[in-house]
Amino acid sequence: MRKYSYFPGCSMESTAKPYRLATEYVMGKLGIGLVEIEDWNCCGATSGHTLSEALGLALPARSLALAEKRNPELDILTGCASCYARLRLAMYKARTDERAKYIIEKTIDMPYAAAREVYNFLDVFSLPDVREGIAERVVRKLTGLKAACYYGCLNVRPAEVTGAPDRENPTSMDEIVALTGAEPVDWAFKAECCGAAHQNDAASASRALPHRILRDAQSNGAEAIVTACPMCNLNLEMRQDGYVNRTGMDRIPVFSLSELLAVAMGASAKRIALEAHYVPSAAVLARALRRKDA
Amino acid sequence: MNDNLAKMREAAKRALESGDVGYVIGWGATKFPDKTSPLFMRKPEDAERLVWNEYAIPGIAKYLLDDLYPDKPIGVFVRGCDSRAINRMMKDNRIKRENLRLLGIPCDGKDDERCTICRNRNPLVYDELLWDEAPTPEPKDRYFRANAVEAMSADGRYAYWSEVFDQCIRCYACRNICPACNCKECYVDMTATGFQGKQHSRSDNLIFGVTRAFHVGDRCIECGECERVCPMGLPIMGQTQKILKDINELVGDYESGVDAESENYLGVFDLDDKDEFM
Amino acid sequence: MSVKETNDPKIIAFCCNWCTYTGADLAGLNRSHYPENVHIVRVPCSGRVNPQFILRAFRNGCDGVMVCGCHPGDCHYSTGNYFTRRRFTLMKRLLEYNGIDPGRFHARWISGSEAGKFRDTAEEVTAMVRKLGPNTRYREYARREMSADE
Amino acid sequence: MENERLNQLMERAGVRQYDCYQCGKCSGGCPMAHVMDLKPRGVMRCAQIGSLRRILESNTIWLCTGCHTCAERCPHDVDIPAVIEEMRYEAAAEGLTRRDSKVLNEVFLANIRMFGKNHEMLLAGLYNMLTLKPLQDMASLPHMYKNKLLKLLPKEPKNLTEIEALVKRAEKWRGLK
Amino acid sequence: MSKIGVFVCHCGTNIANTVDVERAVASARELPGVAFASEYKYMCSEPGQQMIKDAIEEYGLDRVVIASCSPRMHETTFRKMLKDTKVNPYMLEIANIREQCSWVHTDKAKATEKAIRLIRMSVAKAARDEPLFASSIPIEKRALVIGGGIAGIQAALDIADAGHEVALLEREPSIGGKMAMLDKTFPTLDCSACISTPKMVDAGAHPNIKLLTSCEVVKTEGYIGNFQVTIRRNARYVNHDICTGCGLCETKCPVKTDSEFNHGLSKRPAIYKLFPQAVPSKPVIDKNSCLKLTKGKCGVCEKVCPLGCIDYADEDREFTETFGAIVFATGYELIDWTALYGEYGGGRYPDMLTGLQFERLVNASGPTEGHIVRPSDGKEPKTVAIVKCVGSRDPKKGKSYCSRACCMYAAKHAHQILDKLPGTRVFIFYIDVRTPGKGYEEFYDQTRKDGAIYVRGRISKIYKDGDKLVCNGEDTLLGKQVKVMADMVVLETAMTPSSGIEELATMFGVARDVNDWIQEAHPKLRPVETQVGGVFLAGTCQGPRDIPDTVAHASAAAAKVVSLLNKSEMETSPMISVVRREHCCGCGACEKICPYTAITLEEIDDRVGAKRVKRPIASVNSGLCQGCGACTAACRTGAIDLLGFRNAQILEEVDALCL
Repeated sequence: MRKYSYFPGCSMESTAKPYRLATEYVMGKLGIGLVEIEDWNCCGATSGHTLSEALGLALPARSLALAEKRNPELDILTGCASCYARLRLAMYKARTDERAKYIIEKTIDMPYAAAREVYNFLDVFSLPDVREGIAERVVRKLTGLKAACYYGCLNVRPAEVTGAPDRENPTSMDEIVALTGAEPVDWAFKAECCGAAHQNDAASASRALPHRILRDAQSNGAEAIVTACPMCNLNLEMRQDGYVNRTGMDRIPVFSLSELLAVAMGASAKRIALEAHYVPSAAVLARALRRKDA
Repeated sequence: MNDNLAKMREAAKRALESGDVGYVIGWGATKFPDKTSPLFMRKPEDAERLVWNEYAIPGIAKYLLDDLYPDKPIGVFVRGCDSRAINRMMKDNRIKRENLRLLGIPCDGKDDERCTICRNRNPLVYDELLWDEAPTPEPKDRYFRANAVEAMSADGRYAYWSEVFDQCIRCYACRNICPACNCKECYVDMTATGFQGKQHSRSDNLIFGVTRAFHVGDRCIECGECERVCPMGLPIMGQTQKILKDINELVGDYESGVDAESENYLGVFDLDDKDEFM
Repeated sequence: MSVKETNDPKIIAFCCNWCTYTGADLAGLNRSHYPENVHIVRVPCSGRVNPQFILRAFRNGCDGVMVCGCHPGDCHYSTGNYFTRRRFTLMKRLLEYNGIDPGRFHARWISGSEAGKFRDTAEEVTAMVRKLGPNTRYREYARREMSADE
Repeated sequence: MENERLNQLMERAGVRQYDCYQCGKCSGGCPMAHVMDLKPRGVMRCAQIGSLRRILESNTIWLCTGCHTCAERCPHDVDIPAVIEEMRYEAAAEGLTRRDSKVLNEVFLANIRMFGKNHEMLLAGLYNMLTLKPLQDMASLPHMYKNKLLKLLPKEPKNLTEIEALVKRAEKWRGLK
Repeated sequence: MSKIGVFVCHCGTNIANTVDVERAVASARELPGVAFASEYKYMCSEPGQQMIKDAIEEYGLDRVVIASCSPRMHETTFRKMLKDTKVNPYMLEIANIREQCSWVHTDKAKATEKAIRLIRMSVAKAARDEPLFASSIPIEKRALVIGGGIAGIQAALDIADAGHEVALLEREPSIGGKMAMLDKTFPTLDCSACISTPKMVDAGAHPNIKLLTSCEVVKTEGYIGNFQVTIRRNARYVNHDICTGCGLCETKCPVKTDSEFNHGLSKRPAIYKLFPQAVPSKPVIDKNSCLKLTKGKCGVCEKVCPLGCIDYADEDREFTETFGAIVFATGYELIDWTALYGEYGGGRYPDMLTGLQFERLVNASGPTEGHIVRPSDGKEPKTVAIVKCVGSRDPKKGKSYCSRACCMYAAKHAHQILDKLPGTRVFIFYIDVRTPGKGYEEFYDQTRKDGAIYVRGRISKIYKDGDKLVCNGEDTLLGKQVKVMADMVVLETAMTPSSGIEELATMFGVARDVNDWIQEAHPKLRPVETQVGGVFLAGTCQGPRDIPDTVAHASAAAAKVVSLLNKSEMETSPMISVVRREHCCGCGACEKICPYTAITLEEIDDRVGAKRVKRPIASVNSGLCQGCGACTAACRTGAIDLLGFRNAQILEEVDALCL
C-alpha cells in the first residue's frame, strides 16, 4: 500500500472543503494512506518569501523536517500548488544549495536532510499502478464531460524545481481525467498564472488573470474547469461575477480533480459537499452521468 | 593413472614409429622424485621414459617456440592449459597448426595452487583425445591474488609490490616460460627502445613488473607458469589477475586462449566502451 | 631518501595534435591562464601514447601525467581514441592497483574548441598533484641527485 | 557604490544580467506586465545599465506573482524571479515596500505567529480593515458562512512557541526587520 | 654529435613580454648537441628566415629547433624554408613557447623557466630527428559530390566544366534540394525555379556528370586521391533506362499521401516525381505507401505503363566506386519547432506555417497555385504575423546561433504577402534585423516602406482564440505588451544540419562543430576544406548561409577539388610508420588497430640457422598510412615505430623535461 506524509495546507482546512472531502474519499478508495504531518505549519505562500528568504525557506522546511523525523520512510504529498511549490523549493534548495541548507537548518533549529521527495496529487495519480487503480474504481462514467484541465503555474514551474516534463502544455491531468470518461479539451491556458497570490493586495490589477483563463476554457468548449489546487480553484470561481459582467459569458463550474474522481468513483454530491462551490456544478455533472458512451 | 600413462606411451610410440612427427614433447623423470621435466622423445623407445603423475606439472607448449620451422610436425601432449597456450601462440601467428600433432590428455588436476583456479582441464584443441574428458571442478577464486591486494590501502599496495619486486632478480624466467610472452625479441632485451631501465633498482623492477603484466594482460591464459618458475617465489600473478579482473568487469566474460580466433581485448574496441575519462 | 623537493610539480601532458593540442593553442589565443607546471608533448593521436611513456615519466621525475585526445567519435584518425580509452582504462586501474595515486594520472577528452576545458583541466590536475606532493613512487633517483644532499 | 550593490544582488540571485539580450519574451508572457511600471525585460535592462534605483522603486517587484513564466521561456535561461526576489528584500530594507503589500505581509506574519497557519478570513478581514477596503471580496462571505467554509479559528496550534522562535531566528537573515 | 641550431622568436612582444628570450637563448647554448643559438624579433619573417639559413650555412647545422608560436601555425613555413638549405625539412622541431607558454602565463620568471624546459625538450627530440623524404601517391581523377541541392549542383558543374568526372549523389529521387522549393529569392525577387532548374538540367545533361539519385553513401575506405566509396541505390521500382517520364502512371495511381516536397500542404501519388521539374524527370515508387508493395494488390501503374518500366521486384543495390575527392553538400533542414515550442502551440494549429511551407504556399506551382490562403479554411488572411528566430538564437530550447538567412526571407515573405494581398496587415516580430549583403538593407527598407510592421520583441505565446491566432509579445521599443490577432502565422525557423550528417561525417572521419555542422579546417583561411585530406565542403553543411553565399562556397570547394584533381599525383607525408623487420614477430596486433588498413602481414624470407624460412612480419603501405601511430602503442617490442614521433624521440622529450 502506498503511504505518504501528508501536508494538507491552510486552504484545505477552510475554504476548500469539497476538495478536502473528495480527497479523503478518493485516497480511501485507492488505498493510499495519508499520514498528516503532525504539527505542520503554513508553507508561507506567498507572503513568507516576499518578506524574507529565510522565512520563505524555513516555514515549509519545518514541516518537511518534522515529516522526515516522524516518518523517515515516507515521501511527502500535498494537494495545493502553492504549498507544493514552497515545499518542493525548500527540498530542492536544501539539496542543491549549501548556503540555503545552512539557513534552513539554522532557522528551523532542526536537521533537514531533504531525503524524501515532495509530490503533488498529479504526480501520484499519474503513477502507473495508481492510474490502473483509478480506472478500476470508476463506477460512473462522466461521459463526454468537456473538462478544461487547469494545472496552474506552480504545479509545473519552475522546471528545475518541479521536474515537470512539459511546462507549456502539460498532459498528466488530462490523462487522468480521461479515465473517468470525461473529455479533456485542448486549450491554451493550462499553466497560465491565475494571480491568486495578489487577489488581496493587488486586487483590481490581478482580476484579469482568472478571467482570461475562464474565457479560453469556455471558448474551447469546456463545460467545467478541473483544478489541482485549492487556491486556484477558489480564485477561478470566486471571481466569476466580474467575469460574467465583463465578457457576457456564462459562469463555468470549477472543481478539483479529487472531486471529479470522487464523483466518478461513486461519491454523492452531498458526501463531498459539492454544494459548497460558488458556481453550481450539479447540472453539468448530472448531464455527463446521464450521457451514454457515444 | 597407469592406464593413462600406457595410453600416452602407446600414442607417442605410434606417432614416432609412423614417422609423421619429428619428435614428441611430454614429461620425464628427474633426479628428484617430486619433480618432472620436459621430455623430448625422438625415437619410439624414448616413449618408455614418459612420465604422467601428479608431478607432471610444467607447461610444455612454450618449447614449440624453439623450433618454429620444423621439418616434420611436432607431437605435443596437451592438457587444458597447454592447449590454451597453443591457441595463444597460434593467435599471435607464432606457431602454425599444421606443424603440430596434438595428443589431448584431459587432466585430473595437480597438487598445485595454480590448478585450483583452472577453468579448463580438458584440452580445447587436439588431434586425438587419449581418454575421456571429465568435467572441470568448480574453480577457486579466479582473482585470488588480485582480490587480496585490492583489499589493501594505496600505501599498502605500493609497499606490497615494492617488497615483491625488491626481491626480483630480473632473471626473466617468468617471461621465458610464458606462452603469451612470445615476441621474437623481448622489449627488456632491447636497449634501443629505452622502454626499460636495466638497473636493478626498485623503480626499474616495479616498471618491469607492471610492463610485463600489461604486455601479457589481455592475452594471459592464467596458467600460472610465471609463478612456478620464479626462483624467488614472487606472487606475480597478482598483476595479471588484476588486468583480467578489470577486463571481465568492463566487458563481461573474457578469457584468453580458449580458441585461436577471438580478438584480444586491446586489439578491438566497442563504441559503447565504458568511458571513465571526461 | 634525502632529496630536495620543492612543491612545484612537473606535469607532462601527452596531447593529440588534432584536438587537445589545438585546444591548448586556443587557450593561448584566448589568453586563458593556467599553471606553468603543465608541459605538453605533441603526439599525432592519443592512440600513439604508449603506456611505457607514462611509466618513464613517473620514473624520471614527473609528478603527474595527462593523456589527452579527441572525444570518442571525433578522432581525426576515426578510431585511435577508442583504443586509447580501452588501453588507459586498464592502465589507470593498474597504476592505482600498484599504489600510484589516481590523482597523478589523468586521461581526458578535450576537443580543439574546448580551450576552457583545457585550462580547467590543467588547473585541476596541477592543484591535485600539488596537494599530493612530489611523487616518489616508481621514481628512479639518479645518483647525482642523491649525492647532492649526502 | 550603487553598482557594487547591484552586482552583489545579482550575484546573490545567481543571475548574470548580461546574459539577457532584451528580446522581450519575458514581458510578452508576463501575466502582470500590464500593470507593471517596469516590465520584466525592463528590470533586466535596468540591471544592465546599473539603474538599481529604478528597480527598487518599481511596483514590478511587488506585483510579480512568481509564476516563473518569464524564466521558463527565456532563451538565455535568465532567472528573473530570482532577481525580483532579491530586489524585494533590498527594497524592503530601504523601507520601499509598496503599501498594500506591506499591510498584507504584516497581517500574514501576525497570522502565522498567532496560529502557525494562515487563517484566510482573518487575513482578508484584517487586510481590508487596514487598507480601508472593507468590501473587497466580502460579497462571498454569506456563501462561505452558509457552507461552513470558514472556521472561526484554525485548529489549535500545538507548538506556537516554536513558530515564534523560527520567525525570530529568520529575522537574523535578510528581509525581515 | 649533432649540430643543432636553436632560434628563439620574440614574436614582437607576444613572447618577449613574458619570456626572457636572452636567458632562453643562453640556456639553450648549454644544451648538448647545440652548436648555435640565437634570437630574433620575428623568426617567420623574411629576415628571420634568412638568419636561420645563414646560421645553417655558417655553423654547418644539421638540425634546427625554433622556439616560437605553435607548430600548427608555422611548421609548414619553416619546413618550406629548409628545403633551400642543407638541412632536411624534417630535421626541425618547434618549441611552442607562445600559445603554450607566453600567452598562458604571466609570471615572467616562471614562464621563462617553462620556455627553457620546452626548448630543452625540443632539442632532445631534435637530436634524434632523422632525414625523411616525402613520396607521392596517384590521384583518381573523379569527384563525388554528396547532396544535389544548389551547392552540390554548382560544385558538380564547376568540377565537370574543368574537365573532371563527377558523380552527383542525392538521396531524394531528384536533385534540386531546398532551392527548388522556394518561390522567389531575395533581394532581387527572381523566381527560384527560373534560376535553379536550368542548372539542374545542365547537371543532368553534362557529359562529365553522372547523377546518382535515390542513392546514399554506406561505406568508405581509402584516403585523399583514392576513396573507395560504397553507395546504395535505393530501389526505385521504375526502370529509368526505358522510362520516358510520360507521367501516365502518376495520374492513375490511386494512392494519396502527404507530399514531402510541399511539406504536407498537399498530396501526391505513390508513384511520383518529387516535383514537376524534377531531374531526372522520371518517377519512382514510394515503397511505404504503394499498395502493391505494402499490401500486394493494385498494380495499376504496371498496367498503364506503355513501356513496361515498372518493376516491383526492384531491390536496393550496392556498388563501390573510386573517387579522388569528395565534396559534402548535404545542406540543412529546418528545426522541428513543434517539439520545442509548446508556448507556440506545439504544432496544434494548422494556420501556423514554417518559412518553407509558406514558400510552397506562395509558389505558383505549389498546392494553392500561389494563392496565400489559410490551410485550415482556405480563406485569405487579413492579418499575418511573421515570427523570426524560432529556434535560432535560443540556447535554451533551440540553437544558439543565428540562422542568417531568415531576416531576409522574412522580409521577402512580408513583401510577397503585401504584394499579393494588398491591405493585409503584416507584423514581423524580430529581435534584431540583420541585412549584411548586397542589396539586402535596401530590400528591408523597401519592405518597411511597403507597410510591413516591424515589432521588436520575441513572441512569448501563440494560442488560438476563435479562428484567430493570438500572438502575445512585447513591443520592446515601446515597453508595452502587444497582442496581435493574426489569421496566419509564419515561423521563420532555425536551420539545422541535415539528418544523416552524423553518420556521413563519422564515415569520412570529418569533425563536426558543437552544433553538428561540419567543421571546416580553418574558420577563415580554409573555409571549404575539412581536416580530412580530399574532403571538401559546399554550402550549408558547414553552417547556415543564403543562396549567393552557398553558390560562392560551392564554387570555392570546386576550385579546391579541381586543383587537386589536376595533379596526377600527390606528395604524402613521410611521417609514417616503419617496421624494424628483425624485431617484428608478426603477431598482427598493429594490423588490427590500423584504421586505414595500411598494415598487412607480409611473408618475408628469413634464415634460422642454415634453414631458409618464410615468416610473417608487419608491412606498412606508405600510401595508406596517415601517421596516427596507433600501431606503435599496440606493439609490445617497439618493432613498429612512427617516423617523426619515434618512441625514442618522445622518451627523450620526457627525459628532457624531467632533468
